[in-house]
Amino acid sequence: MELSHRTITQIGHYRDMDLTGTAPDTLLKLYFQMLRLRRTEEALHQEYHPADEMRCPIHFCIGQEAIPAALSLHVRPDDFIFSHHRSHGYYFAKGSPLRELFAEIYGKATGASGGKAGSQDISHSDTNFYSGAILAGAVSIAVGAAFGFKHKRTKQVSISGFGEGCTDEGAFWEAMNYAGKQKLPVLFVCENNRYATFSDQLKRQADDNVSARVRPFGVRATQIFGNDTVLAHRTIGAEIERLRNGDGPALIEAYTYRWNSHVGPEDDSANAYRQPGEMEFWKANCPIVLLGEKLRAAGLLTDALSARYEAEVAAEVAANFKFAKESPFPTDTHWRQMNYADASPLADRLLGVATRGAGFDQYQDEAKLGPY
Amino acid sequence: MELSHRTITQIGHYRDMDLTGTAPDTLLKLYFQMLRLRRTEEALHQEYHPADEMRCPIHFCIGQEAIPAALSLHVRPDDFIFSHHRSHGYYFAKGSPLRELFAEIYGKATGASGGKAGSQDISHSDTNFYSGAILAGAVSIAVGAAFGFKHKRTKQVSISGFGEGCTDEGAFWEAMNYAGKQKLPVLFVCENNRYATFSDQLKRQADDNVSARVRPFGVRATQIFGNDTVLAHRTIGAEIERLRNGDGPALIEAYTYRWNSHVGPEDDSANAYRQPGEMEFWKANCPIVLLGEKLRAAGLLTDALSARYEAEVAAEVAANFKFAKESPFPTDTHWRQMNYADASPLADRLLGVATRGAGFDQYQDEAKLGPY
Amino acid sequence: MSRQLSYAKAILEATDQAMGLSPDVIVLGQLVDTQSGIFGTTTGLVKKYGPERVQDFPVSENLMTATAMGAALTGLRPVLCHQRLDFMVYSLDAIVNWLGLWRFKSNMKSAMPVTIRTIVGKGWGQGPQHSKNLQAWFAHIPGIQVAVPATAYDAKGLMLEAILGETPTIFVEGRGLYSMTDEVPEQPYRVRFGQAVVRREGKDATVVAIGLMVPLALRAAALLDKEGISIEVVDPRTLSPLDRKTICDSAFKTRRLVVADGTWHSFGAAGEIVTSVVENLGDKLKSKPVRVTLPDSHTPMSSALEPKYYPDENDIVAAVRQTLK
Amino acid sequence: MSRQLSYAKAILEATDQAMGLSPDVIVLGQLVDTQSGIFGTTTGLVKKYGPERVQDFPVSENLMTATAMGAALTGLRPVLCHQRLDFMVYSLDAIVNWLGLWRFKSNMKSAMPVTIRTIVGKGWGQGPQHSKNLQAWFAHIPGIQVAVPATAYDAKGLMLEAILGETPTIFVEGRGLYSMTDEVPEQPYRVRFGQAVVRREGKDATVVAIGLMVPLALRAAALLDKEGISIEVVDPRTLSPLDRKTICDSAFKTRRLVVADGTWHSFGAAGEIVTSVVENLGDKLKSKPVRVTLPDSHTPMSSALEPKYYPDENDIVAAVRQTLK
Ligand SMILES: Cc1ncc(C[n+]2csc(CCOP(=O)(O)OP(=O)(O)O)c2C)c(N)n1
Ligand SMILES: Cc1ncc(C[n+]2csc(CCOP(=O)(O)OP(=O)(O)O)c2C)c(N)n1
Ligand SMILES: [Mg+2]
Ligand SMILES: [Mg+2]
Repeated sequence: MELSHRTITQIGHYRDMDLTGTAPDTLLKLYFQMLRLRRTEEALHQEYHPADEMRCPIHFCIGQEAIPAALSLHVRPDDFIFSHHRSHGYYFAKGSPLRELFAEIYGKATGASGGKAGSQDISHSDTNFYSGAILAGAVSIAVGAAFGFKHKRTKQVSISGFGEGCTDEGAFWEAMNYAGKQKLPVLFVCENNRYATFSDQLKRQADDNVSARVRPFGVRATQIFGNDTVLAHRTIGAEIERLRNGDGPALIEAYTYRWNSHVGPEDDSANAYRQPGEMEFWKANCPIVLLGEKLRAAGLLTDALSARYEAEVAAEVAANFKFAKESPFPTDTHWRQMNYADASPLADRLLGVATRGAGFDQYQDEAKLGPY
Repeated sequence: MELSHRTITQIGHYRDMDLTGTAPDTLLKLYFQMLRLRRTEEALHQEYHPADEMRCPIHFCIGQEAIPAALSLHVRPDDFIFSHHRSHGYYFAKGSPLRELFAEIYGKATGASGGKAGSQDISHSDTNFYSGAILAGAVSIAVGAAFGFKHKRTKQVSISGFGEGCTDEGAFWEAMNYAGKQKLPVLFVCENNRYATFSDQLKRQADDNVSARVRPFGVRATQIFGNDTVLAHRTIGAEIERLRNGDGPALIEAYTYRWNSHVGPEDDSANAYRQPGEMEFWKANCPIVLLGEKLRAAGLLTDALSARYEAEVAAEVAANFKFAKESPFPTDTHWRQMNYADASPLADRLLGVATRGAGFDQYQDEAKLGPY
Repeated sequence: MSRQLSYAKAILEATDQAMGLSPDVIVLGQLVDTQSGIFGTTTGLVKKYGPERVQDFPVSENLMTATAMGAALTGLRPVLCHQRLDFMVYSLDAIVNWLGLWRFKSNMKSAMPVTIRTIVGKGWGQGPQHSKNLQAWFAHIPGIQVAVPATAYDAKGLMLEAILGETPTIFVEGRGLYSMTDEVPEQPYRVRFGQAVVRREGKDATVVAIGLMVPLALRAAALLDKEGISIEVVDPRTLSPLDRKTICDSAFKTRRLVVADGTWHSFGAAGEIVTSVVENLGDKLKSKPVRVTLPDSHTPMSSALEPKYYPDENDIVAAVRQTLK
Repeated sequence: MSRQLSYAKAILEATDQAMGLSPDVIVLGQLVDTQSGIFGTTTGLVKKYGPERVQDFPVSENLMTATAMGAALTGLRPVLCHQRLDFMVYSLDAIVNWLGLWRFKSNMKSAMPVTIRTIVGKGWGQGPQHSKNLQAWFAHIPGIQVAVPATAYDAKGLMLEAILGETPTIFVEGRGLYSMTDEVPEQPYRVRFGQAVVRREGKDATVVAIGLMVPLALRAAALLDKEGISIEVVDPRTLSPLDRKTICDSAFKTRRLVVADGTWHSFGAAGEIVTSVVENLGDKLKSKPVRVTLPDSHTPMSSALEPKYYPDENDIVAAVRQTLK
């Protein structure tokens, strides 16, 4: 069955989640990961205005926890994830340190990017996580990383996370064409949440179906109900396995929904872009609730365990806030050094060390140029 | 049946041309138009080096006469054609004056673009013909013209001619997405001649089939054997009719072949990019020969008529050369005026004439700035 | 006579009036048809003129520009909006390879009156992908006009001039200017391109300030005034065409020059202005001209670094002092 | 010792040697794997290093740059080729929104050693879409180096330095320089960025010439020499970083300045250089500096207009005379 936002709300309550074949501890991990991400985002959302210390735009991902949780159990440390502006879920999926996310948002020197990038441009190169706010840009770079993996014959996988809005961009289609032609080990994860800011997919595209469009480009595509975390876990696992075996690329189109405003905690409902009943449908089919129900029915999740999870997560969130708040602000103003690498170790090794003329160190600072 | 360059040469001699339903005088016109274009291009090709006066790159279209001839019988004066770098066929199709094409190539003031643009950037705005060398750029502008026609509720059609290479570009897919979504009256004519310069389509794309890729974007697509001029005429006619009635957009993918080098008369065979037997196949299935055979069999084309056509065309070509060669070179060096419109008649009418300060006329020419 | 309007409202009014004056004026851009309306600069237009004239556009910046170009060929006068200049970079091919040279390569026979509005983000951690200002790039392209209005009055007059004129125009709007108010006549009026304005007369030094730097230069002038230093502030209003005469006249009068431009230092607009002056004045300047710009660095997100990155009135004051040494 | 090599061959040799020195060096671009080999600058590489290291690329300029960026993150050192700078405009988003700021936004932890070669067409009716030179744009972007080699020697040394260095680099190559020969050592060597060179010493005026203008400036110097006028010709070799010291030292010595730059006049590289000099020298110049540039116009195709559009050695001679008046 083809999925579409136009018809998805007719599902009512989603009943197709199938736990068969997924190990109980994996199921609990999926649940825990979603809870962790949800509570983290809720806390940031709540603190944003009262604290007034997170001075950067944040695109929250509350309601979209299934994909990050599912990814987090499959990606290896040497895999790369490239995210769009709505980055927290992917940062989380890559296992990058959350306290450095908090510190980054607070603009602190201890942030993942030293406070230079903020939520929408954050990266953490030690764990191979990158993001950026310009739509489709990071998708293209993800294709390049996959090119590198294929070229070097590693078994690494490049994962690119984005929304359906990004597929409006021509850059996205260049990426599909090349990945498909070259059979690159890249997994495209499209969280189709229907809207780009306040603009309905059907206002921008002939159909709300990205999958049908990528297939003739040589990209395998699967549509899933994006709040079924178990299905997401299974699908992502199978696709990543195929990619590692050279059978790429693949796209997963996960239909899901964003509960909050497009950006920040401000209310954007004045723009009246959501369809009637839609929010209710998606809240009723909250990925955490859907999996929780199943886990409870299967006797895997108890009140006690749930309470333990909540406590664990609350402690982590509190520690992250503490770290962020207590960290120092950056003071660095060596602008040139921040933007240009003056050292060239490889060239030094292969070509010998060549000194530069007097001009080099001084061209920047005209005040030093004298003797005029 | 899906067409593909991989398999098309298996056709051997093409036998599917069907004259049924096409009026005899239309058939003769198609033949004449192809002959005219062929002889024009051959003459330019032959004169290029000996004359040494056509000092600009030219992308010849010998072998690809079917589409221009077919188009030429359907486009109306108020329709627009936007061409890529291989522009002569489309210029011809729009009925733009050929002597101004010759003069343009010779860099003369009487050229369609005053000698400022040359073969690959030529335009003739009086007849609504535009071109340009940057791939996919003119396709996008054609979509904009179609937007204008739809907005103004005219019955005009915007026609965009390009090769399969152009579909590598992301810009092309933005155009497909928007045209498909908005149902714009634009006809995309893809002359699929297999190569972009020396690069095989299958080196750049997962499949040599543009049609399959545009369809899910909401663009109707038809593949045709591009040297069957009668089929091209029928297909283009039907599509343009539908476009005028609001049933757009459409793409026609015409599989054809370029006989000459990518650019200029220089031999590019050292790059060894063509498949064995391919040139022979396409020459044997020359669009002029294919139609000529049928017309002779049907008794429509006689030796006498053929000789008359040749004479007519030879005279036209000679006159065009004469015009080009005798025309004056441009001398204009009013660079500012060439690039900026200083007059603003609409603003003058709607807002009143506002004078400019003394600065305006002088900011350009520092020498005049004085009294320093 | 003294109607005060914000910069954002002035842009809205100019667009509204242009649409009223000519049925060919249309507005395209992501979210132009929403209540938020690009920070209030398009709010209400869709209600007044309908969705055919005020259209949301896919997130396809290159095609958006090309669509406007094709539409212009059919007689329309499109106004495009980009919420951030950074997004518009995708459309540079359409601008530099097509829009800018259309008139030229048609041998002056074909015009594309397209107006491209683009907003430069600043502050609140916009960071490196939401705060670029490439006005110097735009002004380098032949065939394109570039407006850098610093006041609500100019924003309205230049916008009407651009929309109803014949040359394609890029409007660089500082987000930081949106709430500033100015006296703005209600009826439509024109501000011509290529006409700088002296915002404040003075005799000791000339400060040429662009866009957001204009209010800062005026603040710097007020500070220096207290010390008896009298600054002339010149606002070019448009970078292309650039009114070199007014700038040179002022510099000739004061014999000292500071150029304040909130974009990257090297190969930016400030360099062009300094050069334009010394090409004409030569050794008439009494001291070395000074540029006040951003460092050659991308924008840091941290609220601790933003103030170090962006120049303010004190930097202008310091620069003026340097010319007076 | 006196091995002469053409500019094109020097580029080929640098690429070849870089590929030999490091298995991570790869070449991507339309037609790089053909016999023609981008005007001979990649010919033979595919045979020597195989199709995995020398790859044709779809006509997708933006993705090509992004592919190089992603590949660089996995340890590769890609060299990209664009047959015309005009085509590369499609990739500006990848360059200005990603490549240029990658180091910055990763807090200096991540590097993208990508080398982008781009060729500026000139003559034989290239016309407005095949002849642009946007070197001033590139030099305005933080985080990107820009090389403008004028000799085969520099082309080779700068190319090796870029490919094996850590900062992303754009190479602007004048097609008109390709057949010019120079003494080029066989073994690999480096030319560091940010180091201008005095190509000819002189005392009466300094001509700073960029790229293709360097040979023209030397010709102008020879012409003026016959009249006893002695010109110092400075070649910056890289625009970013720009060696302002060598330029200023020369201008301080001669006290007269001409900047010859074959790109658009306004907001171009010439303005930056003039400003860099006067910011430092102030009234030390004995006459007004003069720019020799293209007019602010797109390129005419006609062979009758090309010579009027492109400046030549006579324009440089005239400019020098102006500074001597
Ligand atoms: C090139 C570009 N154009 C416009 C924007 C502005 N913008 C930011 S987020 C967004 C919507 C993105 O929608 P989607 O890709 O579906 O992701 P979602 O926000 O729904 O998760 C837009 C248009 C941008 N970031 N980049
Ligand atoms: C943006 C851009 N990139 C590269 C080129 C160089 N180029 C000129 S023609 C051409 C091949 C075009 O192939 P196709 O679109 O199939 O048309 P054909 O020449 O086969 O008719 C290329 C790559 C260009 N003109 N524009
Ligand atoms: Mg979305
Ligand atoms: Mg082709």
